[in-house]
Amino acid sequence: MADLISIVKGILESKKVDVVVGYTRATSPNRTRPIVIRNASEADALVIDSSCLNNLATYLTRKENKGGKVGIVAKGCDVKAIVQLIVENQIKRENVYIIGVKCNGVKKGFEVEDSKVLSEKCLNCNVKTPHLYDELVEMGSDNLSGKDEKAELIAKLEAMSPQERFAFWEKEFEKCIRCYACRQACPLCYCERCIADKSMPRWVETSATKRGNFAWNIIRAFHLSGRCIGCNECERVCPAGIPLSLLNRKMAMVAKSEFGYESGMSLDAPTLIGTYDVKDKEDFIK
Amino acid sequence: MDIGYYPGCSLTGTAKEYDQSIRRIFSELGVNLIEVEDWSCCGATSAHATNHLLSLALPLRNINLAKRQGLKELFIPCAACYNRFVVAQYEVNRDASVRKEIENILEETIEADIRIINMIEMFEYIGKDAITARKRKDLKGFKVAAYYGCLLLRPPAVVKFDDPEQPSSMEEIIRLTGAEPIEWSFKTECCGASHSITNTNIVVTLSKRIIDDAREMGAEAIIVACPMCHSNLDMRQRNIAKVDAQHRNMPVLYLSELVGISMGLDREALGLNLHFIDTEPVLSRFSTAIVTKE
Amino acid sequence: MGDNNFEPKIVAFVCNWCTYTGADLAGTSRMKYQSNVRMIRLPCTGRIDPMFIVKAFESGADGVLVSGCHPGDCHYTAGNFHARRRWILFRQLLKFIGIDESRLFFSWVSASEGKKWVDVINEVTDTVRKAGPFSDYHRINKEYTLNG
Amino acid sequence: MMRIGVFVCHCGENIGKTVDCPTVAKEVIKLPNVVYAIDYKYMCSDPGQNLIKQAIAEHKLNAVVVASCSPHMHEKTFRKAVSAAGLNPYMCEIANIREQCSWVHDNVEEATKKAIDLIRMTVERVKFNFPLSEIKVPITKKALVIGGGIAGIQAALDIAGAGYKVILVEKEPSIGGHMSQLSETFPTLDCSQCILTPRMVEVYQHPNIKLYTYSEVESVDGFIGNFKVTIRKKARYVKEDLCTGCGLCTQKCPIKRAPSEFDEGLSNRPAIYVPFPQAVPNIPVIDRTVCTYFKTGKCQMCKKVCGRDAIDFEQKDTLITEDVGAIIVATGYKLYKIDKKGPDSAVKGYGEYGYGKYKDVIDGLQFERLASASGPTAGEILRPSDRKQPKKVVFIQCVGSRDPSKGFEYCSKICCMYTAKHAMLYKHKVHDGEAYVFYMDIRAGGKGYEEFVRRAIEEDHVKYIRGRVSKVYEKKGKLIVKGEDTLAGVPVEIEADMVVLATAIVAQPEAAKLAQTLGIPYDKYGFYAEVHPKLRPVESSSGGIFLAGACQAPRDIPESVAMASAAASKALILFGNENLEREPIVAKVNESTCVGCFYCKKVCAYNAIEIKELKDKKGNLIKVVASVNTGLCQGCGTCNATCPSKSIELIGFNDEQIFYQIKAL
Repeated sequence: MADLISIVKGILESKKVDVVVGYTRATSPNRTRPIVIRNASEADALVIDSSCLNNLATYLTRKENKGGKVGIVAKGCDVKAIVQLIVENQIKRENVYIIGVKCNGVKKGFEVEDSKVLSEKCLNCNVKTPHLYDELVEMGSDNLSGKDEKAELIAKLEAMSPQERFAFWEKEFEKCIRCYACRQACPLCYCERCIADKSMPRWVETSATKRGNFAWNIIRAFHLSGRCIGCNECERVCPAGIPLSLLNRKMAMVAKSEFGYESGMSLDAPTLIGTYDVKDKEDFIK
Repeated sequence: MDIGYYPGCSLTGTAKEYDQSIRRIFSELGVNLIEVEDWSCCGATSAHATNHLLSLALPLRNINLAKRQGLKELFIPCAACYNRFVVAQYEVNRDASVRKEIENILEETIEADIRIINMIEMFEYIGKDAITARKRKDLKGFKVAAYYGCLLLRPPAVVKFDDPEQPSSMEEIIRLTGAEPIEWSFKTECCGASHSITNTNIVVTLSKRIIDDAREMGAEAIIVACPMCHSNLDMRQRNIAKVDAQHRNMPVLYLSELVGISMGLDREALGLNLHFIDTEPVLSRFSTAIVTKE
Repeated sequence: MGDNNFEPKIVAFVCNWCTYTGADLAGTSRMKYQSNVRMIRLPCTGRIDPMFIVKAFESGADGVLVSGCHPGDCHYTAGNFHARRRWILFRQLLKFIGIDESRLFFSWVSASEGKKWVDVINEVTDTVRKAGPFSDYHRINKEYTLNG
Repeated sequence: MMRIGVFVCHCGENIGKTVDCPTVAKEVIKLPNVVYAIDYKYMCSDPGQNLIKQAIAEHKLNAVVVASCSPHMHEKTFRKAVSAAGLNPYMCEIANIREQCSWVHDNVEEATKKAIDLIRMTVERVKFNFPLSEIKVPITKKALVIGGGIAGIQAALDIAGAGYKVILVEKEPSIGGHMSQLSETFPTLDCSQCILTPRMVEVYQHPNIKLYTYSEVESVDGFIGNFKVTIRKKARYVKEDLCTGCGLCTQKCPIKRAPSEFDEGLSNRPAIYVPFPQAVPNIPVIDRTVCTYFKTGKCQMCKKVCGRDAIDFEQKDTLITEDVGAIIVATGYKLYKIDKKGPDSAVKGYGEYGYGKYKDVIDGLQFERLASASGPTAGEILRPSDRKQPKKVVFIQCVGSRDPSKGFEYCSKICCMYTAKHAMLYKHKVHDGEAYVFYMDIRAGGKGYEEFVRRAIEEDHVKYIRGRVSKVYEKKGKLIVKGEDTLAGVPVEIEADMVVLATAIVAQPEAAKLAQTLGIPYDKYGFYAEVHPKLRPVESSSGGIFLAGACQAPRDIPESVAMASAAASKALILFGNENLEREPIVAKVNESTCVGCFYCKKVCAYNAIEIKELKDKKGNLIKVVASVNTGLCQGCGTCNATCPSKSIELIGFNDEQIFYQIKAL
């Protein structure tokens, strides 16, 4: 398996790509941050380890990148986002050079101290080796482990009465300050003008009222239904600490159980919304 | 294999041989019939004509007993009992208010999801291969008429068993024994059972037509799966002979007896000695052989 | 639940070709049903946006009904199939958030099913009436957050 | 500044009785932007419409809400009135306070409150209406007729006669349909084939008609005026251009015993066959399910004897596309086959009549073949089992019809007449025979129909017994028919030699599938639905698709022919226009916010979404966006609901209109 830095240097020098998006060490040694490499000489700054949390696919749809060829360092989960972006006509396969990372899981959150807690998104990972790549590099293992608290919470919520669930979400959504960091970090929130910013009519109230917050969080979760690839970036970046992944995961579970569908897995599979089966379940329709 | 068993009153009296032959052949086939403890009347005789709620409460009481015994299937050989049980199940599953009323009467909740199995279904359930495997005597050349009567097939929307006008499932079981079912027109005709006591003349007329047609079409015996059919066709032949000097006796066998004969079982053990019409004239050619399991 | 005089506010989003025509038929046949439902006519169930449902609750609805052509009968070939898939997802999402089957209803009512429309309306109205005012949503419609 | 007028119609008592219209008018004038409100007895009447026109002028209204009956009733009327007063017609909206308010509620207070709510919601909506103009679409002046029975033949000849091209598609090897199987027709007893075959030949020779037999409609795209139809031409294994119809192949074919479809199984045909001598086209077809060559790879007798080398075992199905402007569906009916019901058949009844079990229990079409001079018995009435002349025949009506418990609820309509005809034909041919008819009621509405039935009873002495038959069984070579004479109140038993069942008329087994291909509604039995049972009986609810004959409901020949001519005239009315004016309810893309995810394209059933590249002045690509082909868009709005950023909206039902309508709840 080739070395990450030499691969990046190679593709930049051979002009296979114009830029490479990857990770570099942040100020704290236990953290990484995204970096854009334009020249082969800058490639030495790249690192790959279990603190590479970010889903860099979100940079692929940035305006400044459009048209150019981009190399990207991508874990399996990130590749799912790339696949989904290709399926949704946002990027072209030939314009992205995927440096896939064989990943053994990343750390939960950015800790200043060295942590051994595995991120929740890695617990049920089915793409430790990415399912689509141009080059493959290895990350190495830190023997991380973690507990799936969210799965337990989903089950707990499902067992509640509707009123209790409503109360739970009312409390969570109340924290929302409508900074839209969730939207910004999401690789699949690529709309140029989000429905939340549409003013004629204003479907989603802009100020952080309870009503507006409900509308925003409902529509965010719905627009990601059957599309969200479960990188949990929205939840990670939420300054208010709203457990957004609960909604995304619940909808992924519905997609799986109702339609046997999993997003971001195949370039050829039809999308969930936009297609139908005459046999779709309709036991809830009178 | 354990299966719940509800004999019903006929099988302890007039249709004793039906019960006897069933217990004999299923023990031979390795089926353990578990009788419902403390079973009571199903209401087939008069309840369904006099009190609708009672007619539903009675079978449902027995279903609840069976459920409590942990039974998942309930084999009911008597077609009349079978009919009452499936009708009761149908009614409470269809109408929540009826269910509530019955629950008030029984003072317990109803769990009507037990599977009710009639005589023919029972053979289908244990598998045709099992029956063939136990066959000791081929009844080849024995021409019989399969008679379904009314209760096994009607009302079709409720019992959901075979074609109500042109049924064929009993014939398939008969063929396993080697016997040859004839094609005839009175498989589902009324034998007049409801008037058996009150207006015997009607029964005589109706039963005669059935027996006559079976004979005309070449049958040597009539096969039934219902104690009511049996008592009418078997017992009333004496009355038929009174009005029709030409009448010749036609043996009437239970399906279980026929299968028992093909298994080579003892005729007395099958209860064949309890019939009004002697079965020996048609059965003597399949010589007796006693096979004991014990 | 509480108020005996409670009359629910219900919105129905219906397609023009089947359910709206079916509802017209109920009228032409002089059938009677409860008066709580306010209809909004759309060309097709395919046009019924999940945002409509959210907006209806924001506007004080206690219940929402969505109704269109039976599968295979869509005037626009497949609008109802796309709608159905959308509803499967959206309904589960709302349920998870605490908006359950006593608030949100779906039906297929064809142009000839005037009677069914009457039954659906009465059933929906009774269910919502029994569930009471959607006080949870009414409350969030009024309250500001700490940050708002 | 929006100036809205609200017009509240009493519709006589229809609305006025339950909705307090004057109060409604007084309440709605308080609504913002409503500058005028009035109630009136009949808003759709001339004075009512004038009221609207005057108010528009006097109060400088720029939008109108009419609270009246369903928009399906009078939306067009009021939009026209508004237009006459100089307003754009699409500035008028209807609040339905009749069908969905006054007629369905009893309580005046509740209905009045609801009416005010509905008007308020409509007022809020109309504030976001804007002027629209109709879309013009060119019309393809060519028709597709599906089904080559008498209805399809008539429709094709009418349209072709008016000078337009017609594509006629028939799934069987020959046109003619059920009418070609009939012996004589009621009530005149003229020979069916004698009147039909000239029409069939005319179709074949007509320069404006293109005939596809042994073909089926595979798919239909597009819309009124502009359909694109794909036709599957099934492999005949005979080259139509070479075959002369000499018939040598059919004579030499060693397979002789395949049941003849045309004779309803009463005779046999070879593996290569022409369904009947007068078939159009007179070109055989190979039934590959029985052909020795297809089964074993050997034989090829037909190929050997064909002087023109017209046999082609390698022939494949071909797909043909045709552009048409109108479609006439004339796919006809089938008879309910008691013995051939599938496990999922909705109808299970009538096994007790022994059809399929006793050879001499036959259905109506089989009797037609027995009575037909071209039939298997050359018109002699001989029963199928032993080819003897039956001396006693029982006809049983309503087998499956008018029977909600075992059959269908509807009346099959033609059986009373054809049973009378059958009994009559039988009596004419077997003078010493006895004919019995079991009936429920005799339904002989039609010109000369009642007289015809009377003739059967009075002149031909057919014995009519009012009552149902409970069972038919065989005894000593006789069919015993057990039934009841309800007029005499006695059970009856007839020893018959043959029994003829008037089995129910049912929809074609593939009717629902074709309906879904065409996008037209059908009822629970599979009969196609007309838009209006009285006033628009031959139009489906899909524009440009018309119905003729028994595919819509049981129909006799004169009715089928009348429907066919009516459907043809509907197509011709369409063809009389150069362009079609369509409602401007189409989707529109906001190119500045569209990100080109094309979910709209995925959900569009009409392929109306196209990919458009936005370029700057130098020709550099800025971005790729969706674009709507307004000729194809049908205005369902599924794209609008699917678009996450709402960058595509349905004009006429756009987000703002619906948003404010909901908000006004």
